[in-house]
This record gives sequence, C-alpha cells and structure tokens, in this order.
Amino acid sequence: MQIETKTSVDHISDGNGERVTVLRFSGDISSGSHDALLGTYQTVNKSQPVLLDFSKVEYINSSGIALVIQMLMEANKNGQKIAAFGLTPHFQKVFTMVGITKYASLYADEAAAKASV
Amino acid sequence: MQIETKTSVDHISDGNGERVTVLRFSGDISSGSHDALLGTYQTVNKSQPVLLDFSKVEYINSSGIALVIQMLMEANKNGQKIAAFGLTPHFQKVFTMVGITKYASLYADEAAAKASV
Amino acid sequence: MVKLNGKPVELRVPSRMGYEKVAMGTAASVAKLMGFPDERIEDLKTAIAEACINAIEHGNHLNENLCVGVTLSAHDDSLEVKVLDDGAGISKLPPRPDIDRKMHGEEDARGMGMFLIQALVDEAEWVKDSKGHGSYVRLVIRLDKETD
Amino acid sequence: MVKLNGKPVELRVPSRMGYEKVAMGTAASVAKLMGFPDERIEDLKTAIAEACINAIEHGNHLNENLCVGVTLSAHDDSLEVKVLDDGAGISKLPPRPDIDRKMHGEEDARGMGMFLIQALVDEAEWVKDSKGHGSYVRLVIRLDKETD
Ligand SMILES: Nc1ncnc2c1ncn2[C@@H]1O[C@H](COP(=O)(O)OP(=O)(O)O)[C@@H](O)[C@H]1O
Ligand SMILES: Nc1ncnc2c1ncn2[C@@H]1O[C@H](COP(=O)(O)OP(=O)(O)O)[C@@H](O)[C@H]1O
Repeated sequence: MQIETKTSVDHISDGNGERVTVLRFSGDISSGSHDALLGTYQTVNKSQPVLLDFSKVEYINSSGIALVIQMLMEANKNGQKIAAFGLTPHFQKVFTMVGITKYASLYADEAAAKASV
Repeated sequence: MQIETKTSVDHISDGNGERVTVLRFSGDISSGSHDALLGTYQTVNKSQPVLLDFSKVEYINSSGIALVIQMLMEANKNGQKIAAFGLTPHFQKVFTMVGITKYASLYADEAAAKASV
Repeated sequence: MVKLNGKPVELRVPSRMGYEKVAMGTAASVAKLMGFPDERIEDLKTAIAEACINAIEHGNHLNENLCVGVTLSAHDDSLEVKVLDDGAGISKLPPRPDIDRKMHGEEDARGMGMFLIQALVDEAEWVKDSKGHGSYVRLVIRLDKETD
Repeated sequence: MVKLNGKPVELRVPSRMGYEKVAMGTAASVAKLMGFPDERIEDLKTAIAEACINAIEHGNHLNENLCVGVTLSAHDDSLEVKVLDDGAGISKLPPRPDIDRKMHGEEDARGMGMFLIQALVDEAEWVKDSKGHGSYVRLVIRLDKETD
C-alpha cells in the first residue's frame, strides 16, 4: 500500500575537488523506507560528506523523518557532514519544527548544498 | 461553492498586423460561467478573430463545455473565426471527443493559435 | 504496483455544485495509490466529476440535506467506483451528443456528461434501486487499459 | 471566499498504511473549495496524514476490517476535522520531542506525529469515547491564520 522509496547513490566533486556522496530519494519517505534510507547509508564511504536529495520525494511523514534522524545519528557518530536539499518550503518548515536543522543544514538546491560541505 | 471564472479581454496583433481579441479565462469553467463566457463574448468586436486562452483554467466540466459550444454557435453565426489554446492534453482529448474541434481548432500555445487566424 | 483488495473507500458529500471536486480529489488519491498513470487519473477524475454533478443535480435535485455517496473499491487490476444518489435514476441512455445538431440549435448544448463518462472509463452502468428510491452509476477503470 | 456551512464531508478508509494519502487528497480538495491558501493546505495535509497514521496504527492496530473515519465540516472561517478510530485513545499528551535526546539515543527517534499536528493546525484535541471504545482527534484550521 505504501509507495516504495527509491534511492540512487551518486558521487560528485565539490568545488575543491573533494568527493561527495549524494543520496537521491524518490517516492515516499515513510515507515517503509528503512532500507532505502538506513540500508543505503550503511554502504556509503563514511569519510566523505553526504548530501540528501529530496527533490523527487512526493510525501514525507513523521515515521520517515524519524529514519532521517536515525541517519543523522549515525553520521554524527562518524563525524560525517550531512546536508539536505530539494525539500519543499512546507517540509523545510516541518524539518525545522522538529529540530533537524540543528544537525543538518537545509539548502534550496544541489549547488548550494555542495558549496556548504 | 463553485469557484468563479474570471475573464480578461486582451487585444493583440497577428503577424499581418490584424487585430485579434484574446479571452483569457481563469478559475473554473462550469455551469456558473455563463456571464464570464457568453457575457464577455457579447462585448467583443465581431469582425475580429477571437482566441480562447484556457492556460489558467483549473477545472472544466461538461456544463462549461456546453457554454463554450454556445459561444462557438454565436461566432459561427457571425462568421467569426475562433481558436483555443492552453488546454491540457486531457482536455484537448475531451474537447475532441465531443466534436468541438470541428468548429474551433485547438493549439498548444498562444503563438500557434495567433498564427492560425 | 501494490495490490490493495479489501474494504472500499467511502465518501459522502453534500448535494451542492462544486463538491464533485472533493470526489475527484479522493478518487485521484486512490488511483495514485494503485499505481494508475497520470493520464488515466485525469480520465477518472472527469468521469467521477460528471457522475457526481448528475447525482447532485438530477438525482438529488440540489437538495443539500441529501448526500451523494461515492465508493471506491480497489481490485487487482481495476478500480470500481459507484456514485449513489437518492433519485429515480434513468430509464434509458440519452442519445450520443451530435456537435452539428448542437451548433445548429437542433439539440441542447448540454447533455454530454454521460457520453463523456462512457468514453473515458472502461465500463459504465446506470442502475436503479429495485425499491424505486435511489440510483447509482457504476464505473470500472482498468489499470492496463488506455483510452484513445 | 465561498460560505459552505452545511453537512460535513465524510470519508472512511481501511486501516492500512498508505490510505492516509486518500484522506490528504479529500481534505486538500475541501480546503481548496473553501479558499485556503496553498501553504495552509500543506499544513492541513500533513496534520491529517499524521492523525490518520495514528488512527490506523495505534487506534485500529492495522486491522484492515476496521475503518478510519474522517469528517470535514466547513464553517464560515474555519475547517473542523475529526479523525476517528476504534481504539482506546490516549490518556495524556506525549512530551514534546527533543532532537538532542533523540540524537543521543535517549528517546525514540519516532514520536513526532502529535507534536506536528499541534504545531501545524490552530486547535488540536484528543477525545476518548465516553463508553470506552473509539477515540478521535479534532482539528481546527482557520482561514485567516498563518502558522510560523
Ligand atoms: N443520476 C441521475 N439521476 C437522474 N437522472 C439522470 C442522472 N444522470 C443523468 N440523468 C438524466 O440524463 C440526462 C443526460 O445527462 P448528461 O449526459 O450527464 O447531461 P446533462 O446533465 O448535461 O443533461 C440528464 O439531463 C438527466 O435527465
Ligand atoms: N489514535 C490513537 N490511539 C491510541 N494511541 C495513540 C493515538 N495517537 C497517538 N497515540 C499514542 O501517542 C503516541 C505518540 O504519537 P505520535 O506523537 O504520533 O508518535 P508515534 O506515532 O511516532 O509514536 C503513540 O506512540 C501512541 O502511543
């Protein structure tokens, strides 16, 4: 019944030629997204910054946000930088309400997110 | 309960410097749109072609289509050319299903519609 | 695609013009969950809007104390919709609209709703309650089928 | 803006994850008819989704034979929503989520739904049926009010 989350993993270079991992999500971010979020996060190189691309996500609920928080917990433990981009203004507000912005910055687009890490 | 139809009347020139009237609709085209469609049509110069701009219309139902047909009847009597543009592919299909395309051509955009009259 | 057989979704809206758009929104959400392509969802929305407008206007005569019911039943490869009113229903299908006759004032400009419903969905059937009050139209739209 | 006091819109969906999106679609259509601005409709959609998810999961324990009910009552300057389930309801509001405690594993990463509902709408109230079965959350979102 829930629409599947798809995650694709991209490797890009930031302005200084440093490698950055981009996790591009599409579909829904909900309770069914455990593997798409945390499973995929397990596979990324922990010594590089990670960008989360939400621009193709249609629906996010609080269970999905909890999975994002768990990902940030892991990254925090690893001392890894995470930034997010592509959230609608509404979900930027929701992420801010729950306090996520204390642990990950939100950017309007990929260029701004890339420049930040 | 029904959302109002708004009509604005524009006067433009076609490629040959001929005057063309453009009726730009927004809101809903439904049974409540009598004045916005037929009332406005009464005020236009009958010796110039008319373009109907549907690009800002959110919703069209069969009662609204009946009003468009009544407008085409009037134009037909006056020997006036009418073309429409800005319909979504779905409503292009619906207008074609009811046969409107026999009396008014549908174009993707204003430039194509203007070139046709 | 996700299988979601089970209890239908049920909606009731007041018999007031404009509320057909609530039925469109509900139906579009169910169809999207089922994995219908966008163009098929547009077909469904227009068909349901026309069915609701008829239920509001001809079935319930715009009496706001009466509701129009909509049930949406998801099957493996199709969505079945019923739009219910408290009226007497129809005895025979109206003639197919004729644009030439309309343009020459020989038939009412209106009278396209039922034709559009039939043209846009895979099955459409108008049913009168056997006890004489209440009628519904039953629509089926299939996942694998495109209109053209 | 159009006044549309009268009978409420009623929706029933099966207690299955994902069906909260049908409630979102229905509620968004009603709010749009009432003239709510888009950003307020987004607030309403998220609040209703969270209320339905709680009704599906905590109220009806994912039992697909039970339905979640949603009623949408349009008033002059507000929309009142009830989301009903067959469960026992809640006895007290959960503590406000604390992102620092979550990040340090001191509280569950989940537990943000009711907080978001309260943050996004103008009024939110959780009510238990006096006879002990059934509960609902009642939300009010006003036309003139922006959240920030
Ligand atoms: N639910 C209904 N109950 C009773 N009569 C109906 C119903 N739906 C349609 N009809 C009848 O069928 C006719 C044709 O309907 P339709 O093709 O939708 O066009 P329109 O509503 O514009 O007349 C209506 O005028 C009405 O007499
Ligand atoms: N409709 C309901 N029926 C019963 N219990 C509920 C209901 N809604 C919420 N609760 C209780 O309140 C708690 C907090 O809910 P919420 O803030 O939405 O977070 P979450 O659902 O992620 O736990 C739930 O874990 C549940 O115990």
